[in-house]
Amino acid sequence: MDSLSSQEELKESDIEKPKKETENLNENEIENEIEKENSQEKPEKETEEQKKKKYWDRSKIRRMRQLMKEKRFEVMIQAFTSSLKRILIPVSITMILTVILIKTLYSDQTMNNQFQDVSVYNENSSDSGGKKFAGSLLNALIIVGAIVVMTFLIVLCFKFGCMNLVFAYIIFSTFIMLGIIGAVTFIELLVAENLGMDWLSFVIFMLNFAVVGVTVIFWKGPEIFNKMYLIAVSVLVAKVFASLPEWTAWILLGAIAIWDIFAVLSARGPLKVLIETAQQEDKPIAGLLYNSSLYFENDYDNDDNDNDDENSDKNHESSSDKDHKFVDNPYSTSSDEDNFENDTNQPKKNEEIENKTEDNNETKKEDQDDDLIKIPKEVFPERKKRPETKKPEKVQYQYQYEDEDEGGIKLGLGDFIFYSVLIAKASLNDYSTVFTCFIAILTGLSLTLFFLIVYQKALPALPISISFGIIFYFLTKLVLDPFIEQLGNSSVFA
Amino acid sequence: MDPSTPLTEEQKIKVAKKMYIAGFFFLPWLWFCLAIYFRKEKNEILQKYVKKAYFGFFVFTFFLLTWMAVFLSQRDRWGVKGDNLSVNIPYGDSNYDS
Amino acid sequence: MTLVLFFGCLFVAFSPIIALFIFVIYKEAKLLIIMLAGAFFWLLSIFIASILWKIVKPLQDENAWSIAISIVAQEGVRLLLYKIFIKLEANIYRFATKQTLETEKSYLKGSLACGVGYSFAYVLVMYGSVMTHSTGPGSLFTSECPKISLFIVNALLAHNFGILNILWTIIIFISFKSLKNKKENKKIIYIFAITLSLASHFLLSYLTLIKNCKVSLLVNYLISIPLAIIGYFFIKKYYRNKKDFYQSQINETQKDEQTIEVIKPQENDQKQDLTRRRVPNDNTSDDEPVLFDNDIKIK
Amino acid sequence: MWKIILILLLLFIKETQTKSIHDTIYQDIGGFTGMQLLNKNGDYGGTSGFDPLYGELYLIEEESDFEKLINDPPSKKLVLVLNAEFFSFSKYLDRLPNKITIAGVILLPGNKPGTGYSPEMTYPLKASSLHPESDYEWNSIGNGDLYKKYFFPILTFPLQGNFQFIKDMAKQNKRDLEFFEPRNGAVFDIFMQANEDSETCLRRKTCVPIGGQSVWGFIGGEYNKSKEYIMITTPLDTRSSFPYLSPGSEFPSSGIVALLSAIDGIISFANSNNATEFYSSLKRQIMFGFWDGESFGHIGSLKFINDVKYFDCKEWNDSSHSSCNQPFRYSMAFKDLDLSKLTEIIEPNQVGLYTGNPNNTYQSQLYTHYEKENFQSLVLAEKIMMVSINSLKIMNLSTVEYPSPHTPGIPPSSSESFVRKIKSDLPVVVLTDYPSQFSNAFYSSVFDDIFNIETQQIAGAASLLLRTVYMEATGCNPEEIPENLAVNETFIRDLMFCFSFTYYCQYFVDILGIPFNVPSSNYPGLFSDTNVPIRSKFLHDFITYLTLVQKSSEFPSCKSGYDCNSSENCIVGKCYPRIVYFHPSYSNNVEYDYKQKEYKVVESYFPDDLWVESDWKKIQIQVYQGNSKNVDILVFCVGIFLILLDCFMIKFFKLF
Repeated sequence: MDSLSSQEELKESDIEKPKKETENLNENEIENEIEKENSQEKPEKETEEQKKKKYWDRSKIRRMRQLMKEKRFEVMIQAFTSSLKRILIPVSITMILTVILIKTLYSDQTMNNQFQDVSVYNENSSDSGGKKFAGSLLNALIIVGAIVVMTFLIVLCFKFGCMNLVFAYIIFSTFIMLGIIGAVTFIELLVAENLGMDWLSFVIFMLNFAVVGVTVIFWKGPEIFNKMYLIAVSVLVAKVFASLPEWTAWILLGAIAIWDIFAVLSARGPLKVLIETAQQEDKPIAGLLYNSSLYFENDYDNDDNDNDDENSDKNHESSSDKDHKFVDNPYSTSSDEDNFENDTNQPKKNEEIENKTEDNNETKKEDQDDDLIKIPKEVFPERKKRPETKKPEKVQYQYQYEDEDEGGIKLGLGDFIFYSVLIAKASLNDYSTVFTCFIAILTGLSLTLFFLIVYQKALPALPISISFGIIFYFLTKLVLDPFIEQLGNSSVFA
Repeated sequence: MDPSTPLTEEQKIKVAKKMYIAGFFFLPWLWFCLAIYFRKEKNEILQKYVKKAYFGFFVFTFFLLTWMAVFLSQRDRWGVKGDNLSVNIPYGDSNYDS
Repeated sequence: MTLVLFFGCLFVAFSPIIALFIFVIYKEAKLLIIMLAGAFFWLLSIFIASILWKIVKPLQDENAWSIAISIVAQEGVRLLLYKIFIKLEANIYRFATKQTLETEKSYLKGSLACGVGYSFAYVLVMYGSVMTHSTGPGSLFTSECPKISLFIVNALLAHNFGILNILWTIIIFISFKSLKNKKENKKIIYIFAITLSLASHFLLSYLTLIKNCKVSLLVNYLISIPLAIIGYFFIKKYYRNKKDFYQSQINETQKDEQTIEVIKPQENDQKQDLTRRRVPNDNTSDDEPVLFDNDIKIK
Repeated sequence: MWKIILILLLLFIKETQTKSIHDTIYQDIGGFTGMQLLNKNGDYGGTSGFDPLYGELYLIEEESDFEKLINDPPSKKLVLVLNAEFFSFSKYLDRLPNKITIAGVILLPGNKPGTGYSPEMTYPLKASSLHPESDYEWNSIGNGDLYKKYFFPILTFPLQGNFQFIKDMAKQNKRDLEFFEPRNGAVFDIFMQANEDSETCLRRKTCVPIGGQSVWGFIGGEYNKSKEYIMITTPLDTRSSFPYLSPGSEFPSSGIVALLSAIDGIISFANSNNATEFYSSLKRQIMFGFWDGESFGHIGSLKFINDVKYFDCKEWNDSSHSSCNQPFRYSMAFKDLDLSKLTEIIEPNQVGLYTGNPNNTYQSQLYTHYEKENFQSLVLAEKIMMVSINSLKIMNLSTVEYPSPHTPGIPPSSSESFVRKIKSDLPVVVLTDYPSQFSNAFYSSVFDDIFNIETQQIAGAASLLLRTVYMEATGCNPEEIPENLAVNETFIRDLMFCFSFTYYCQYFVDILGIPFNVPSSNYPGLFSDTNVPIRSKFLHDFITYLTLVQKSSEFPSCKSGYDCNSSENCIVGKCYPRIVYFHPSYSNNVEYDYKQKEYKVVESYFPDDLWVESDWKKIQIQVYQGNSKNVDILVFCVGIFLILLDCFMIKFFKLF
């Protein structure tokens, strides 16, 4: 532990404070400093003072560089945490709502499988384990197959440019889902609460619900409505999937997770293909797959939810956005004369710029994708993208400002749905199961995001969370509950 | 297609008009949505729409609620008609108080 | 239990966690995630314990064994959590030239978040699962204490253990960190703190075996209140020390800067104040030599 | 890796299921609850809400408790634990102030209300009686509690049940407790799903018609169309506030047993001589009928008459037209019956109560109720009196008197239906033990139990009936009735035990072969074509057995009904031919539609007010120990305080 330039440190530490101007100022000064120094460098013999001075300057530069790294890392951490917070909250809301719904509907009466007619194997408890496994594996594979086919169809449609078809299909299916599943759920709620209702009001309710839902999701509407409806959609779908029989549901979850890995990571994965084609001939596919990314737009340009945490996020965000101008600077400056940097691949300026534009496209495309988390690369510039020469400030600003509404991390609606399915299945058991699965899923999500930060590429969000969830579910059901039961009955705390 | 993209004034007015007209097809919730969407707007045309939408929403809701109240209280007396009109016939006595 | 009692017990059991969450954790996203990690790791520990309990049949009928397993598992996982946490913390401040008050602060806050997560999971699983079974107006009375409902007793105990878990986590974290620190001269205190926290955990858990609820409650609180106070002052002292330490360093630096100023060649003012802010001070630095080597190598 | 192995291991470990906390808190108590019954005019009886009702137990042992409850009503919900004498709405429960919210009523059996208690009307079944206009009060103490609607469930226990612990729990609440002492309470989860009236609930499929199976046949078995026949009959059922616990020993069990032992007497007399010849020698055949569901508007007898007169089968079961599918009749024997050949009806009804004066040797007393403006009835009553006078030397035969002149005519009884629907001058006599008004203080109430009746009285009635029937059937003079024509008193005592205490008795076990360990209940129950109430089954099998037991060697043996052909019944291991018939007894205003599997309300010649019983999802009554309200509130405040305290500490003693 030492105490070098503590004031300095203290200033760096409170990074959100609007101290940026002065620091930028320092930047420029230091650059001047450096240039001066270079100009001064002559093979002539130096005086003590010159030596000393030189040394001071070096150390100054060095300190600046470290300052940069530090800041960049802090930017990363902040962007990570704030965007993660902005993901965790809606995910938690969705899961909690699902649990409440399931507990209300199926606390006393058992849920009837709503896939009875379509599923090839209807599980009944008398069957042997093997038969159950085989049958439900078949069911799960059929459902996953359907998903796979749909994804490929969408990709094909996209390749051959009949996107309107896809739009029509998606809007229609959303309307049907909100209308029909919503109505069924509503009736189940009425039955569960033993309430009366007449058809007239019922139809009016459902019509309003569905129409406004589609309007808000696909056309125009207040941000808050949009969010609520996206949550509602995932809760409804989760409820339907939760009605699958035990084994089928778990196997389906596993299969979906695996398919997710394939689709996002493998070179031939349809989602990857989708993104790549979208990049090659840049077709606008905004709005595809419900714009689920809308959640995680950085919230400081929507006026609908302005509570404290949003504001704090805003601070994080804006600061980070301010910062990465500040981040790119030192490299551009320092790499002029500091040729001792170990990695030395140096793309041309224009190439670099088109890299960036491509990135923009990419971010634009990828957030339509259903099953992956991604982050705009601008927030965390990769080392190899470092420009060789210092580029004018203008360009930088320009980039930031067009990046601004791309900020944050984007999570597909599919992930929401399948997390909720898992939680719904858990909530058919004890509350302890719900809690453990909840923690498991959130932790898995955070881990995924962490890897995202590390690897800086699009990742599937399901596998880690789902596997955690499944393991925790069975552990809780098999070992934890009896254990806790025994301790709790005799009021023992350990 | 994208709710988040910012709109120009005349686009906003178009949207408001469409939503307002659509609201007449038994869509009070859409009116409410419209009112919330443009509630912060300065433009007085939009403001007019917002006011109208609020008015329509509350009037419609009022009538709907009165109808529901009447139905729920009179359901049993209407006999077969009442049953055919119900989505769900609750068990037991409707005016039960414990 | 009735709804009123339910919420009463809920508030009693979770009050410290709720308060800390609202006033400290929720304000910083980072802490939120650390808390999540804490909860996750506690679950891991209890899973390990219960798996052992399940597999080794003889443990099942004797509560004393169950307690032993679960405590050992919890403390072990707490240590593991510390290891991971310290690594992450180090990574975050890898680029930081030096340890500062801020890093200390964030370390303390982080450990607090860990503790809150840990005790949140603890209370929710140990007490919440009991509470959710108790819908309806009735509540559970044992033959040993026919007057006080078991739910209330458990709520008080849960409140107690919740607070203690937070304290234990923080204390153990800072103690281990200080033990790692070579410059630390009063190591014995930290060793004592660790042993005390472990011992108190064992002691209090075994005291809950007392069937008579009044006695067990009384004893638990009599032991844990002084412990809590000690722990509080321990942490406060630790923080004070650090603060003074850094304060003194700051003063030193300012002195150095004066001296440097004297020998520095005068140039334009702008540069002067620039240098005044940026001037280094080598002899007190730990990692400065490294940079020096680096620098020399490059030359 | 090792973790995975552990998980794999776990999959093979059985789950250790510890007793959940919920089960340790709540303790199920048995007992019989009041049901929600409906008719065309409304719904009666108690129910809990859609959510369970719960409250603290409050014991009412003597008047002072009740006064205390009225004077300072507690603010919390109560479950009243009543001694018998306080179980009366008009007298007690209706007097409670409105601010007392009752969550339920538990009636402790044992001692009975001294003043008597009858929840029926003062003129039971007035609507379907012969004198709908008369304002006479047969049942003067009747307070009509059966026709009340109340929003809390009621519960009681059979005498042999275990209910002492509830009284103890209630006692614990009674002594005034300290601030924090726990209270005992009870949860009632019994939600009756029907509402409005029977037509509504039948339409909504939330109720099922009440009904059972009547039992009828001819003594000896053969029915000769050419011959006239007399009918001895009695109702088979009663009701009470707790339908499935209606011991009804004075009414109807005494009548049933008297009739049954009379039948037994005749059959054994016939068997002692040459049976077939005896039966054929009879001038008039003897028909017997036990009509079920009579307490619900005489639906048993009315259904029978209706079917005999107007029954038409929509879909036959077989070509021989021996049974019908739609509407379902197992046997069509009733179609052969010629009602015009019915000459007279004698009905023993409420004959069990001790009426003679206790000091001298036991002398039972009976009264012959007859229709005032029907001369033939008077003649029949005359004959019965002659019988009793002429056979005084017979042990324990009842002396007979005329009822008081104030009575409008015959009391509520099955015979009324026949008089109303066949011919108004049909000679009818109803034998009872009361001259003017019911001397039974517990008519159709839960207290009408086995301690309410006197076996010798029934024996007297039975032997009088027996001798009268013999005289009427053979047409001999009262003097010529043989001496050895008598009934067996122990037989009557055992049967009374069976019919009004528990079905777990010698005769039922022997005849039915299956031990039903349930307290006897004379509630007809829900109607179903396929299964038969225990009482009816016993009567059917027992009479068949008595008639044919002599010739049992001629019949093939069997294990169950499947071993016999369609016209036979398997009774005590033998396939006996069917000589006694069931007849479904349910409302004439409802028909079961086999296509839609639902009951339909239909028009009928004999309208009645369509009694139905409501459906329910579950019936669960539990007792528990709970905190007093004070403790709940205290803990809540403590919780709030703790949260505030913690916030305060964090804000002001802040560490960092």
